[in-house]
Amino acid sequence: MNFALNHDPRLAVEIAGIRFNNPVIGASGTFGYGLEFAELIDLNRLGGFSTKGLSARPLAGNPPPRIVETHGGMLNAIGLQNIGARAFVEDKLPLLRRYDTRVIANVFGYSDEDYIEAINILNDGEGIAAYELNISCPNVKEGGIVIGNSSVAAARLTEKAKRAAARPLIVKLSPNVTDIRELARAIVSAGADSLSLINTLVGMSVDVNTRQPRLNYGTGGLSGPAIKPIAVRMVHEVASAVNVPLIGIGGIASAMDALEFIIAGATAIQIGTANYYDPTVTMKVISGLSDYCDCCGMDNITSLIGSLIKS
Amino acid sequence: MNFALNHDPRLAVEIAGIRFNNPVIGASGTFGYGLEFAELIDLNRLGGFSTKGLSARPLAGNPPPRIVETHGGMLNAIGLQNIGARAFVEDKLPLLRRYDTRVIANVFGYSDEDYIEAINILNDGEGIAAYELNISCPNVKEGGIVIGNSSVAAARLTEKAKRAAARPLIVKLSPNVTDIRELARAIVSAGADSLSLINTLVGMSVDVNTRQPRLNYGTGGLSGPAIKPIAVRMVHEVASAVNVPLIGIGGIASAMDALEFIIAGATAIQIGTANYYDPTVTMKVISGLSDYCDCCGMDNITSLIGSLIKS
Amino acid sequence: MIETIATVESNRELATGYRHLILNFDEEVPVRAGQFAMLKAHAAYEPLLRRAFAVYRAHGPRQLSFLYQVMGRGTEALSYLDRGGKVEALIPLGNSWPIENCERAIVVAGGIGSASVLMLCEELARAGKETQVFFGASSERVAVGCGLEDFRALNLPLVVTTDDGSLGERGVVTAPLERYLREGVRATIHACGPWVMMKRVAEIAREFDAPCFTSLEAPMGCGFGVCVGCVVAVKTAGPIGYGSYKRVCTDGSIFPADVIRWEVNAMTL
Amino acid sequence: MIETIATVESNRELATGYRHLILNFDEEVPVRAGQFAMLKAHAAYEPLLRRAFAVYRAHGPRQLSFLYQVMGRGTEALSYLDRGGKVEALIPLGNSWPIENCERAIVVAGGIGSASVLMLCEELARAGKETQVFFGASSERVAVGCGLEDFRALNLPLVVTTDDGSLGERGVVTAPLERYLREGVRATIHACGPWVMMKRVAEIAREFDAPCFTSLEAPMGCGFGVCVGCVVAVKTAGPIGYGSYKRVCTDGSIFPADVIRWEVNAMTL
Ligand SMILES: Cc1cc2nc3c(=O)[nH]c(=O)nc-3n(C[C@H](O)[C@H](O)[C@H](O)COP(=O)(O)OP(=O)(O)OC[C@H]3O[C@@H](n4cnc5c(N)ncnc54)[C@H](O)[C@@H]3O)c2cc1C
Ligand SMILES: Cc1cc2nc3c(=O)[nH]c(=O)nc-3n(C[C@H](O)[C@H](O)[C@H](O)COP(=O)(O)OP(=O)(O)OC[C@H]3O[C@@H](n4cnc5c(N)ncnc54)[C@H](O)[C@@H]3O)c2cc1C
Ligand SMILES: Cc1cc2nc3c(=O)[nH]c(=O)nc-3n(C[C@H](O)[C@H](O)[C@H](O)COP(=O)(O)O)c2cc1C
Ligand SMILES: Cc1cc2nc3c(=O)[nH]c(=O)nc-3n(C[C@H](O)[C@H](O)[C@H](O)COP(=O)(O)O)c2cc1C
Ligand code: FES
Ligand code: FES
Repeated sequence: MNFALNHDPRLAVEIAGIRFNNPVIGASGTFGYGLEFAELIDLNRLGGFSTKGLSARPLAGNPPPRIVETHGGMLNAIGLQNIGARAFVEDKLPLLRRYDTRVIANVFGYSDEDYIEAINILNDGEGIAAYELNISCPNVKEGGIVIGNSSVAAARLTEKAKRAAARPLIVKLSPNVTDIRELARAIVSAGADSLSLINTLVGMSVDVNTRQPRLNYGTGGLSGPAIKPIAVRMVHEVASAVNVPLIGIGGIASAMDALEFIIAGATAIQIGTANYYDPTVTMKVISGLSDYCDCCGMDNITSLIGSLIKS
Repeated sequence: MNFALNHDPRLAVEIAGIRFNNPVIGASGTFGYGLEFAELIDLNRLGGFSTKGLSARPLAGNPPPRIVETHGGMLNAIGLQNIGARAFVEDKLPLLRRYDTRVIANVFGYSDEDYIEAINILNDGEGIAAYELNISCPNVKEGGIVIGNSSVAAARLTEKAKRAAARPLIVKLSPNVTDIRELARAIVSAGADSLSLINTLVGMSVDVNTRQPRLNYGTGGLSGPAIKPIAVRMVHEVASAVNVPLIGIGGIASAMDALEFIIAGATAIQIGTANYYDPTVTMKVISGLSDYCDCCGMDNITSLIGSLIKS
Repeated sequence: MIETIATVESNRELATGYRHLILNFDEEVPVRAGQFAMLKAHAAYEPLLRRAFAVYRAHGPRQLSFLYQVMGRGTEALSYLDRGGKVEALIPLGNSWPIENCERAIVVAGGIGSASVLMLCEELARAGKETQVFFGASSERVAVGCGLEDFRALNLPLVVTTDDGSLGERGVVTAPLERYLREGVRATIHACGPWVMMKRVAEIAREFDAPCFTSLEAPMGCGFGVCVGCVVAVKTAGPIGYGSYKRVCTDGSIFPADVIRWEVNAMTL
Repeated sequence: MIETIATVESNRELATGYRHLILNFDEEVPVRAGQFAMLKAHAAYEPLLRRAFAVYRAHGPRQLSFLYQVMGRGTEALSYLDRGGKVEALIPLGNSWPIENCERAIVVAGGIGSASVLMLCEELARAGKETQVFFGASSERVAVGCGLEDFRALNLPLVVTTDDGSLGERGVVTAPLERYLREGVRATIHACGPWVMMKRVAEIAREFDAPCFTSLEAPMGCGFGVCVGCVVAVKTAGPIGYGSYKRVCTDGSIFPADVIRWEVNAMTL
């Protein structure tokens, strides 16, 4: 199949050897398994998407309520409910192969072994462009510590995952750390081909009437426009600390938002929460980026990456 | 003078031996030196306020632009412009003594010595109820590290400050850390009488047209409703880690917001950014808390502190 | 499923805090009784998320209406809309009321849950199925706000209850339902209302083993199945595992009452 | 300084993107020429911060008007307001134009900066001071949006310039100003407009050493002096230190042009 005509060549970007038709990627957990959007947008126009976190075995997820809206964002504690890596390979991938978009398999586990097991299952799948290691999900900490918040644990897992992975490895960073540069360096030294950031910030909302947390799990991950300034700052910090391509994530809802991340140092961006309240937002952002290239007479968006001018 | 009639006895709280007529306190940097609000609200009804960060010597602050609004909040990089501890003691305190409200002196320095020097100057002042150590200002890091992000440095400074301070010592925590409980424990062991949290989260906003950061300083501190869920979560975490009274801060703009923090574990709360866009918000929150006591037939708001029910 | 921007025909207040929103769509929107839409005042910065509303009525292929209660920020934003105003809409969503194999029907509406069953009543009437309606509200004002007049206009047997007795029978709507079934009537129950009401309806249905369908509510992030935030706990053979939670938006919003684990409430309230 | 909720009398569009907002206040609001207010559409969740707007005109002790350009989220929210709508207002703020010791006056308005000088012109006329007005805009449309008709109605000597020449002299407003001073006129300059324009006006004033006052803009957090976010860099004897930055909201918004360090722009744009 040839969809080339759909694409604006000025928007093409490459991450770890993978060519994305444009830098706009659906964020994990907000894009289902991609197919849910087939009715809403032209998946062939989409740069790519990251699947809901896939684990070796299907997961039940947390009891409800799982989400609550806050000012400028939302808290979620889904708990990684997912069909499992095997079902994804067998039931979803065949349907996804019909589309010209990059499928990133977002991988999750409770232990290093879980991650490796999931990767091994996914290695059999055809049509996966890369893996995104979700070591930063705040809603499933086992034994109190989130792997992604410890450089040592994160590097160890990255090394194992890299060895097991038959495809480029993107590691997704947690923003809930004191120094994200240190974390990034450790993960890149351990072999990550690319970093995506940020995952959600841990938050809590209390129902004053019941005096209970609004989420059954207690705490949840904060996402949406509210966290954008924190995400842009972290992308900028990490861009100066490592030399692998970055995927910027956090509150993006427009082409202007996407450009902030690219200028700050991101090669591509992921759109999460905005897909919920504006299901066609990815298409709007892609068009917006083309318009921007028109205005500035730019022949390649890559010339904008990390172009921030400091005073 | 006797203002007792103004106060709802059910709202009185105590922190480190200081009685606040109610738990509503103006946050540092958003309440000037208090007097600016005399025209707008009845300062005698206010529980208290924390001054703009005071340093041993007056500070110029950062070049403009210093603020930019974001979704649900704002970024600021004021750079601690202030009249200095001496001028505060001589020019502001005499006027403030006319009011029946608790004055908290927010103290800032670039080195441990600076802090101690400022505290020594303030010790001479009459009418200061307590000190609030701002070790978490993200806009003035010297040598790249923010004291407040390191448990060791924070504990060391707290110990020195406690020794110098002629008044109760409140230490203000930085939210830009991996584990705020560990930081809180270290600071309390070092002698802090109370903790206030949170200060702003480090963020950045980029002007896509100029490709420069919107703030001259580059990064800034994120405040406002956007950060409330993160602040509530951190107050809840710290409440379970230490046993000194906590002052909750972060995005509070209503009595309901204040109650979320109190239920999560705060004895009192500070209102910051909301004072800008709703100058009488402190009065509204105080009335709202009284209304809440009426509804629930509560005779003391303190019975609500840390009353979160976990599922 | 259509993603579009609809135009407000009218947004009339039926009673304080309750409004009837009529929207015009550029294209035909085929909806079945019980389906819903995700709506948001166009270009509103806050709140971000759209809100779920059952389709109350189809006035024509391109004109649909919604009945809503002003709860918080989202419905407040909708309440400010005037004729000509714009509304972002994703529609139609969710499954619909199954009426094929029901001989005789009972419809139970609690509060604003009424919005989800008016079209059902119309369909049942059209299909000529004997139908008994139980309509509960906290007061006469709320009953009016929840579309009482439209239900009366159906000319179906209708029992009204109010918590304060200001209209009809005083008490909860499940009381007359229970008496009705005790009389030995065999019928399929269709219920929509507050969680506690539906929980009780489910108990009653089990007691009289009457088939029972309920339309559930949950806070919704997307409305089309991708956030997995709107789940309810369902009964499964084994221990908790994948399949223990179903999405209200795409697996529902209508579920057989006996598959729901009513002790696990999806809402904080 | 009064914190209140005003009611919209009218909110008419003078030209695309430019509106005249007339507000009614419950109490008398004493304002002097050049003062401003912090305004926000009532109960709007976003944006949070109020926006600064010069008082354009005093129609009566309780009725004031504002002239504004729709720039972004805040002014957009204001543009949606209709008669009867509510506006949160903190007013009056800042200092005012000093006209006492000026014999002869020059008023330079650039774009929407005009909003800050109409009352000044009225005052100067009332005080019988000889006044020359220079009114610059990017086009005729913008000139109309910036209140050109109101300035014409003052019957003061008025020179209009537009960047595209669609009205009056083609070019920047500082050109005729310069010619005027070159003719040897000694007068006090009062200017409000874009930073670049005021910077140039300041240079010209220095060249002809004419007293010059400028009303500055800066992003404002509070408008009453507590956030210290709205500063501009001012000239000081020593090196950068306390006093090197002044607040536009309370130390200004009007400053003598020669105290400002024009190379340090307060705005990102
Ligand atoms: C499938 C479905 C169909 C619905 N149909 C209708 C309808 O036809 N008419 C109608 O008035 N309402 C309907 N609702 C409920 C409606 O979605 C909520 O009232 C609305 O989301 C409240 O939004 P808000 O911003 O006004 O209030 P918020 O500020 O979001 O919340 C205010 C209060 O309402 C609660 N709440 C939040 N979300 C929901 C929710 N999804 N359901 C119930 N309570 C909630 C919150 O916990 C809070 O206590 C439906 C809900 C679902 C899931
Ligand atoms: C003392 C004073 C008086 C003013 N008087 C008027 C007036 O009478 N009429 C009028 O139309 N405008 C006036 N302004 C400018 C007005 O405040 C801004 O246009 C407004 O804040 C823009 O808000 P927004 O939300 O619409 O745009 P935003 O979304 O906040 O910003 C849109 C664009 O405007 C820029 N901007 C943001 N804040 C300001 C600001 N304070 N000044 C200039 N640009 C800004 C941003 O950088 C951005 O590029 C005045 C400003 C000051 C400081
Ligand atoms: C409901 C929900 C579920 C999510 N699930 C995942 C997940 O399974 N794996 C993952 O790596 N990130 C997950 N995320 C995080 C997002 O991919 C993204 O990093 C975050 O939401 C910030 O981007 P945003 O502000 O655009 O939403 C989830 C986010 C939300 C809101
Ligand atoms: C413009 C501005 C200046 C501030 N200056 C100080 C300061 O000098 N010292 C300090 O401890 N905190 C300072 N803060 C942080 C606030 O006190 C508060 O911790 C933070 O804004 C979060 O609360 P909020 O969301 O209610 O604003 C400042 C905040 C803002 C917005
Ligand atoms: S609302 Fe998102 S999955 Fe149901
Ligand atoms: S706007 Fe806050 S000090 Fe000037």
